[in-house]
Amino acid sequence: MVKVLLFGRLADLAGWRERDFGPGPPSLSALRSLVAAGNQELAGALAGPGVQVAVDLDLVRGEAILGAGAEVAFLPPMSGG
Amino acid sequence: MVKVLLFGRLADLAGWRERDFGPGPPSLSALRSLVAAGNQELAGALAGPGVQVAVDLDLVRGEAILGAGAEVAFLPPMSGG
Amino acid sequence: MIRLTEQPFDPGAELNGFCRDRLGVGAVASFLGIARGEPGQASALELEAYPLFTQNEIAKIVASAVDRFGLHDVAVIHRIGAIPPGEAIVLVITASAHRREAFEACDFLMDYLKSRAPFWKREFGPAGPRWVEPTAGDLADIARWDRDAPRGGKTAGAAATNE
Amino acid sequence: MIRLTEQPFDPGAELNGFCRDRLGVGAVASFLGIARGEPGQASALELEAYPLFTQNEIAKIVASAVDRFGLHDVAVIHRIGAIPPGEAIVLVITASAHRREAFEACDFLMDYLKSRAPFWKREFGPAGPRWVEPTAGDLADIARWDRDAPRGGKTAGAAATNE
Repeated sequence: MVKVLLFGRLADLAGWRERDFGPGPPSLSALRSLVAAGNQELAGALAGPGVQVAVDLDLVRGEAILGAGAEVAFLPPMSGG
Repeated sequence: MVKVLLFGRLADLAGWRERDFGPGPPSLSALRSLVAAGNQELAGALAGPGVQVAVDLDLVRGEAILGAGAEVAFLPPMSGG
Repeated sequence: MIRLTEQPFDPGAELNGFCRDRLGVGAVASFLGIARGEPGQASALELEAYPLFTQNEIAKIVASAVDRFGLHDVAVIHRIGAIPPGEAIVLVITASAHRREAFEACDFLMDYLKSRAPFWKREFGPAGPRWVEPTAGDLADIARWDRDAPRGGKTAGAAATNE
Repeated sequence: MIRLTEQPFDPGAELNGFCRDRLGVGAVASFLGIARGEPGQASALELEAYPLFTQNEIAKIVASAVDRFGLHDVAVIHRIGAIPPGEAIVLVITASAHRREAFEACDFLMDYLKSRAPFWKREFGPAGPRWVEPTAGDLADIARWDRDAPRGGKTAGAAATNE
């Protein structure tokens, strides 16, 4: 089981902010396909520039192998302050 | 009568901060000599770099003719904040 | 100190609390961001965070600022959730011995928060809600610091007993 | 608002008062200078002003900063007289639509106060009292602004509803 979190406009496009995927997608790319399944707009946004991914609170670049119980967050371009 | 104000280390060197000079020195250079009379150290300091003069709350450069009742302030290098 | 809060905070009280008993600190710079908007508007903007991650990432940048600018201390207070017009969004306070470092660190931290800190901001303007992304100006602002060599401690000394 | 005061002032209360009801202002920068010194020391420094002249001269510079940086408002509160360690000496607050202008104006005003505003400052250090004059660093700091072209309004725009 992997917990997925979406933020900002990604959550708007998906219609959810947090969802569990199981029994356990082995890789980030596989997970990304599952998250965007049937939602072309979300698929495009997830692959878009400036979207970062954090696995268990650490930013990762490129591919990653996901452990059981991993928390994966998709982070669109950030702006605070 | 002209009112003279000294600030910072100029007041320390003179031993006073405010004094009236009369009946009325006509020019700034004449007044400067009166102010420093008998005090070499003060004379040097008044002529030193960075000492500015305000007449009636306006900075003046070089010579100035003083009206009756003028307020003349000698201002050593400034530092606030 | 780094704090994310869904409740309004009191900038003046935070500033005073930060400054209490700082006999060795001469210089305190601060920046306060306020939600702009129309009177009567329920909320000017809404800020989302990924709380633990956001806190961690800000902590890393604060640590780098302390090191780079030789700071005595830093406070970052950032509001999340819906923010009505006129209320404080963010307060950054930096303390150092001399003013140049306090100013630069505060400026740097705000540039970071604007374009690289994990927040997602939705504004409620006349044209409806929109997600805000860093502007070209924001990106240029933060890029200044990537380019520059560290500056902390490099400026000429100020007077001994106060900043 | 420009105020010279022989009494201690409350920086947090000043900041909050300054920010009240500013729906159009997104950015508030501030600088607070605190008297450094040893605990128990009666006074860290003593500041003398030529009150009316000092007030006038600061007002001129504040007006030029408002113009140059496009500020909404400015507050300068400057303590005079004897100042114990840990108490506030100076507070400068600048308000503008965007952060860059608020920061730069605050920085500029502090550089001015340090080296060109009509104050005379005596420090009470371990070696006895001494009159402080602007340091080489202070003079270099203020010279930056003589060199630079006006910058107000020249930076890239920030988001619409907050700074």
